Amino acid sequence: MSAQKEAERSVNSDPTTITDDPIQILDEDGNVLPNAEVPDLSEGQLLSMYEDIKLARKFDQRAISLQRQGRVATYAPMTGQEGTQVATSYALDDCDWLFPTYREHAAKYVHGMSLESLLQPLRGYRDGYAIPDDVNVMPEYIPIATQLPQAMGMAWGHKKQGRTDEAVLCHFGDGATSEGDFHEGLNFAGVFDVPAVFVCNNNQWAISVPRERQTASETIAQKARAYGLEGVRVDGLDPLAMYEVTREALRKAKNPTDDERRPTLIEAVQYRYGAHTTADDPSVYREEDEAEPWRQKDPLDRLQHYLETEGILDEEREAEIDDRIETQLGDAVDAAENASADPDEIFEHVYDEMPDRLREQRDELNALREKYGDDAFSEVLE
Amino acid sequence: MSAQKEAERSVNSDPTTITDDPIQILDEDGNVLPNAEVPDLSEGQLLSMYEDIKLARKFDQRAISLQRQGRVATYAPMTGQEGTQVATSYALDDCDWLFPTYREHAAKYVHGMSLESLLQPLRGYRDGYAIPDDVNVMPEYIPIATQLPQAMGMAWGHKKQGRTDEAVLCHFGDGATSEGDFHEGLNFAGVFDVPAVFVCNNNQWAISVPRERQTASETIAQKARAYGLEGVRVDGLDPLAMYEVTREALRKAKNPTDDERRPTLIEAVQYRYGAHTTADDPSVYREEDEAEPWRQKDPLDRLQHYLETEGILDEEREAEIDDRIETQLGDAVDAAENASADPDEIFEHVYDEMPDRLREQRDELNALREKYGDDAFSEVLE
Amino acid sequence: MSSAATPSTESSTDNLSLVEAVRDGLYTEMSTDERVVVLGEDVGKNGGVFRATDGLYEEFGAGRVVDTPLAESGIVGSAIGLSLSGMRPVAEMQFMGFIYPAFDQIVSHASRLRSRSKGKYSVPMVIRAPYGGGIRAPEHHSESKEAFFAHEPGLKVVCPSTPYDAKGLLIASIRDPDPVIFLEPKLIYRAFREDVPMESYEVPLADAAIRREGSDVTVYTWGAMTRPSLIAADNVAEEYGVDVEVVDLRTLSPLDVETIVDSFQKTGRAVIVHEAPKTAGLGAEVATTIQENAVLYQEAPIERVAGFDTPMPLHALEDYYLPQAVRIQDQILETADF
Amino acid sequence: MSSAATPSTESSTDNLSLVEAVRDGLYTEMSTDERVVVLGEDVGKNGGVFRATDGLYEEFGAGRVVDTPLAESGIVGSAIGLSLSGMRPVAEMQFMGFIYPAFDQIVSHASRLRSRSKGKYSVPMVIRAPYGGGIRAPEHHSESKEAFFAHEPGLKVVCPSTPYDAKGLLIASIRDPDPVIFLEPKLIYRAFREDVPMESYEVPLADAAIRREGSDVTVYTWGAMTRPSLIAADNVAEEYGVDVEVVDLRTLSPLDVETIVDSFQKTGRAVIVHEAPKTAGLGAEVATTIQENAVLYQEAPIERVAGFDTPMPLHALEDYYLPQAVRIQDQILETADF
Ligand SMILES: Cc1ncc(C[n+]2csc(CCOP(=O)(O)OP(=O)(O)O)c2C)c(N)n1
Ligand SMILES: Cc1ncc(C[n+]2csc(CCOP(=O)(O)OP(=O)(O)O)c2C)c(N)n1
Ligand SMILES: [Mg+2]
Ligand SMILES: [Mg+2]
Repeated sequence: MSAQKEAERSVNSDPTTITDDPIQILDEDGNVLPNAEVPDLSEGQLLSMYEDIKLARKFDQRAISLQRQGRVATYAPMTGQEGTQVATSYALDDCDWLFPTYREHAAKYVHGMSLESLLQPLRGYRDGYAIPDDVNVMPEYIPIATQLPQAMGMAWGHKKQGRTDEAVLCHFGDGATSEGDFHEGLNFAGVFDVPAVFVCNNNQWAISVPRERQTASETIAQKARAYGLEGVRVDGLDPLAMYEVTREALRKAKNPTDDERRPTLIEAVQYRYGAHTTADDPSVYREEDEAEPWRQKDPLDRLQHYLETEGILDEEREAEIDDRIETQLGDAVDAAENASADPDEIFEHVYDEMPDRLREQRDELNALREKYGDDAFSEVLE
Repeated sequence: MSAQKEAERSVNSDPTTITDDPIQILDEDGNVLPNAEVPDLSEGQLLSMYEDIKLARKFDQRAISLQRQGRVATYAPMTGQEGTQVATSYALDDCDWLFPTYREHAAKYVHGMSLESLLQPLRGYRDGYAIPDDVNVMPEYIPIATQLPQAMGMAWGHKKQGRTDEAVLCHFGDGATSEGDFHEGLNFAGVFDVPAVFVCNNNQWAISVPRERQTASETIAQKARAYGLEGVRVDGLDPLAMYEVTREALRKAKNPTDDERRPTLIEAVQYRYGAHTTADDPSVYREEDEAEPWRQKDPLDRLQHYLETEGILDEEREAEIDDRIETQLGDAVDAAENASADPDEIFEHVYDEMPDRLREQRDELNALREKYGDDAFSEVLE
Repeated sequence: MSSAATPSTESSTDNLSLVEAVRDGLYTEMSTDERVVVLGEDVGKNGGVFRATDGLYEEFGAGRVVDTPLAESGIVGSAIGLSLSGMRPVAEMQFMGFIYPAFDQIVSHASRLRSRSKGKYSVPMVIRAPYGGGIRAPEHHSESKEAFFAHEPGLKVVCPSTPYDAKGLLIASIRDPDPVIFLEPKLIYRAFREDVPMESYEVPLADAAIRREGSDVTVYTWGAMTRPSLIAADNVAEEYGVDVEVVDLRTLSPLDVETIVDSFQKTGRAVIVHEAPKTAGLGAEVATTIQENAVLYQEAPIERVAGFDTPMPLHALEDYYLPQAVRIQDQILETADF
Repeated sequence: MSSAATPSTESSTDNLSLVEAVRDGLYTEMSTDERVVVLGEDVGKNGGVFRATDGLYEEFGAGRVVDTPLAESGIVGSAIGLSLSGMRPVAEMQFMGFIYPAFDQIVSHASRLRSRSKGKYSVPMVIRAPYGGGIRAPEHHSESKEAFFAHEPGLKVVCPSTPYDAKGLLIASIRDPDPVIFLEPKLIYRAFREDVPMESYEVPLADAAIRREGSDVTVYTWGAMTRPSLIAADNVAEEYGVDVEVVDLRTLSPLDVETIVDSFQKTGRAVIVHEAPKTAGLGAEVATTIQENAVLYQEAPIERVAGFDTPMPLHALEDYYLPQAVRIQDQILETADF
């Protein structure tokens, strides 16, 4: 091969790229790093961010225990990932939109949904997806990566309507980066330069498949280059760094300078402390102690340490927080357990107007319920 | 933002990447570039490569004219792209596999298919896809990008069977890079490190959509990094460079050194001189003179100049070549025009064994043909 | 419920082919509703590979007539997002055979966002796709798989057979609050012209049309197969005195059960014609619906004249694959004589 | 054609649940045919989210039991390629609701490579997917859309309802020269056990099974709905003396028309039970096939007890959505009394 080619190839083809450590503001113990600047958040905001992360962790424990008691169905825990969830939602303005997966409970809560509404679907009721009108959250996305083109499209619509102050933030996992929809969504985002922020919650696992078997690319952030976009790696267990990076990405999405493109791919480097869902047993496929180094960087502990060091948090406040959380959780569980659903719901909202055939099916079902009683339908089929 | 973050971000996020000129061996006039080494091809091989490129160009003209006369259906011309097609297939060993699109007529021909078989599908007959047993070519892929996961899978199968000397070469266009299957195929290729070479025929257009509107990434080669793979940009109008780069990629696919990964993404920078297909009118969406700079680099002219300069080609040989091409083309057209098909074919090869229902449908059709005659079926429906 | 959709008698009409009527429908809606955007491959400058969006780019600009990257899931997924943002997207799939990469977005999301959110979110949007065979197209360009979409709750499926209906059904589809799969019979894109009102009008997404009244046998069909069905009906009337009613379903989901059953109660005999493969095609649903509702009127087996259970052959044989008048005719006579 | 598949009387049997029988089928084929590879999400170390591949990774290694990236089109597309290279891939889709990203690879390629190449290329491969509702699963985890695949020529569609059949049909599917969509009724993955021969055996992909003989009404069903159908049959026999024949289709494409029609000729009355949405479901094909072939035997409308034309509700209401014995029973009585 010619020297010229040789030279060019080495530029063109260098498969190694970003190996940098993710952006941090707090070190692993919660001390502010030299040269790092903490984000512009009031003491009150910092405190309530802490409270929300703590609430998220307790919610997780409660939901898992409800599941064990058979009171809710399969639940996807978020412990270890609450820092990212809470911080990214703090970075949102109310008018911004959130596209969550099945795991972003805390992100939804912070952006306006009630705790109760998070529990309802787990109890089999749709009410939790009938999101209040002033809350800009989509129902959770379960088919992996399908939310990316949709989030892109909503941001595109906002831009078309001159509503670039309404950005869209879209969550997804490391596994999701393998799906075609990840690619198509980000490629569209690049071409149409839409006000959207794409947050990859790289928790190192897609159920049992580790990040290294998901893709041969060294980082997920570097995938942004395939779309002409900026990719940023952040320590997802550092709530302050997550907040700052997300806030900056949202700023750029809404108000880019001349040489900036609106969309950003954020790789939030995290770890899934627990099981994929309550139906999963991670001991089958990974070592328990793999979590240790990550737990050392725990977002809740780090923020606690930082707030204590800064004199913002003390034992009294902590106790108040714990009390509030307990009450909130208790109330939410009670409310969710009182939910109920009418079989008529099955037929509603399939179309704007119920077609005749659906009406007939509904009426037939109700006639049978009348005739045989509801118990006849709760026969266990298995 | 902290200085540390600032610094890291600028590394992490640099969206600009490869802007280098594509690899060349011949300059635009066909002179060997200083420092470039011509590939190790005999005079005979170089001559026949030239002949095949010329044949491809004439085939294209003939097919277009047959289409104008209504003797074949919609045809996808390749003029301007024959250099890449012929050179990549020259780089293949017989045991290697070729996954072509609807445009790689010359690539298929060079890898063993008859000219006649290229024309048959255009006349509505499947025979051209019933590829001879010793020819390792797949039927053309029309649903864009679907061939990438399949090519990857075949290469994976070869590797599993220890047949890494049988590499797979997969063609696709610049438009194809936007499809999810491009992403999934290359990501799998990276993860499973398979003996495959992916050639993107970036002819600057996907029907009417220019390359710049297809993706915001600066080059297609750089997309390889998202998969941990090597990406190479080549002048697709330089048959010698295309040959050399493909040959090297195939070498690596079959026999990587310790620090090499098998798969390569080659971006062959080209231009579609003509219409997308004979059903397309490019004057609606692009300027005629856009082609000029590309025509200046024409692969046929460049190779001709090179061969003449080297004293390998002279007028006499050129005349011989032209004669052979004329005869070959005439024969192929005659043969293709004599093709015919039995309606029974519709029902064959849907399954290995014809199911009863299909047998009945075939028998019913034949009963009707018997009863009403074949003319009753050729009624023009429009 | 049924109405024989005859062109309105408005003074200002244009004489349009079906594809021109599609274009006119887009033009009309885009002129009056700025939320409407058209997106797809080659729909912009190129005006669509069938010219269905001809001139719209010049008229409405690149912001409303958008050439997208080549990615159907991206097109449909982003159209869902556009719709959620308050726009009214009309996405073009270049051919029905290329809708499959978008299948997940259609069946998992477009169809369900309303019910998933108990009515909070909805995705009014139209996915247009030319469908069907008979134009000597290459492989994968002749798909007719309306049954896939009719089986998915939450979607509407529409298929016009005349220029008048094409415009009116398209406008109704764009205005419809639910996602609509709008299948265009490309075989008859330019087969004939019809006077089409220049102004805006809707053909409701609820009604089948009786294209020909008759009392002996009902032929149920839609889209491109309406014409050979009508030819067959004329032929058997003329040659055998069999009086055929031809029902053009127009909206394939939800079905206009009333019109379907009413006609059958009159004739007691039915032939269903579609070009999709026979097995598990929409014809099966029509036949089953008929006998569920009117078995006591039935005087003969309900038969299907359909595409075979094979992929569409290359074009040398496609005339044997598609239901031709001769096949329809033969079946009508057999059904009439049962 | 029909055969009531009763467990063979071999001495060496295992008492297996349906999901264990699937696993055993994989194990058996992998042991004897080294071309067989299993690929999918979490099928390796994790042994599959339903444990259908439990222990195979340990037994056969990472080269034959492959955890892939999370990409269904990549899984099916690469399985097609593996098959072309001479392997016998068995791809797992984690749930049927996640098969849609692979829809294009399945309907545009797996189904057609044989006919496209006039028989030169073929893609023997199996795509396994747990389907159906009733296990309190989240959204998108309860799909039952067998009709999509039955409508695509070139595919076979198989759906066992017993452990014995699960193993025998799976082995036959792996050995089949054509691509097979193998749908596993996850509702009854662990519902009951049955003696299953340890060695290899095939249940042919051609035959429906008569699960219960009867003379008054035939119930046609498959997969998870076989059990409530049998319960309903027993109930109406006991309480009303109605004698029901239950036909388990087992292979959904191509259909065993002979067994279907034979049974109807005996009973003259039919109820079809499936959990997929009613409209354009496979029940319509069965009903239409029956009346095309045996209308003169028909004594009542052929009725369907099916999922409603709605998305599957969240689990608080799913028991109302799925055909329960009570619904089936009620319909049997109505049909018997018509
Ligand atoms: C299209 C699709 N395929 C498969 C699944 C099953 N599934 C649910 S979660 C999951 C892993 C997702 O991993 P990742 O994207 O990393 O997100 P995480 O669960 O780690 O947050 C899989 C395979 C699905 N929901 N959708
Ligand atoms: C999935 C799919 N969508 C759309 C099409 C229609 N179509 C055929 S060729 C083409 C453009 C392809 O462009 P590119 O990949 O650059 O290849 P080129 O034709 O330039 O060689 C399109 C949109 C298709 N064949 N398949
Ligand atoms: Mg993950
Ligand atoms: Mg191109």
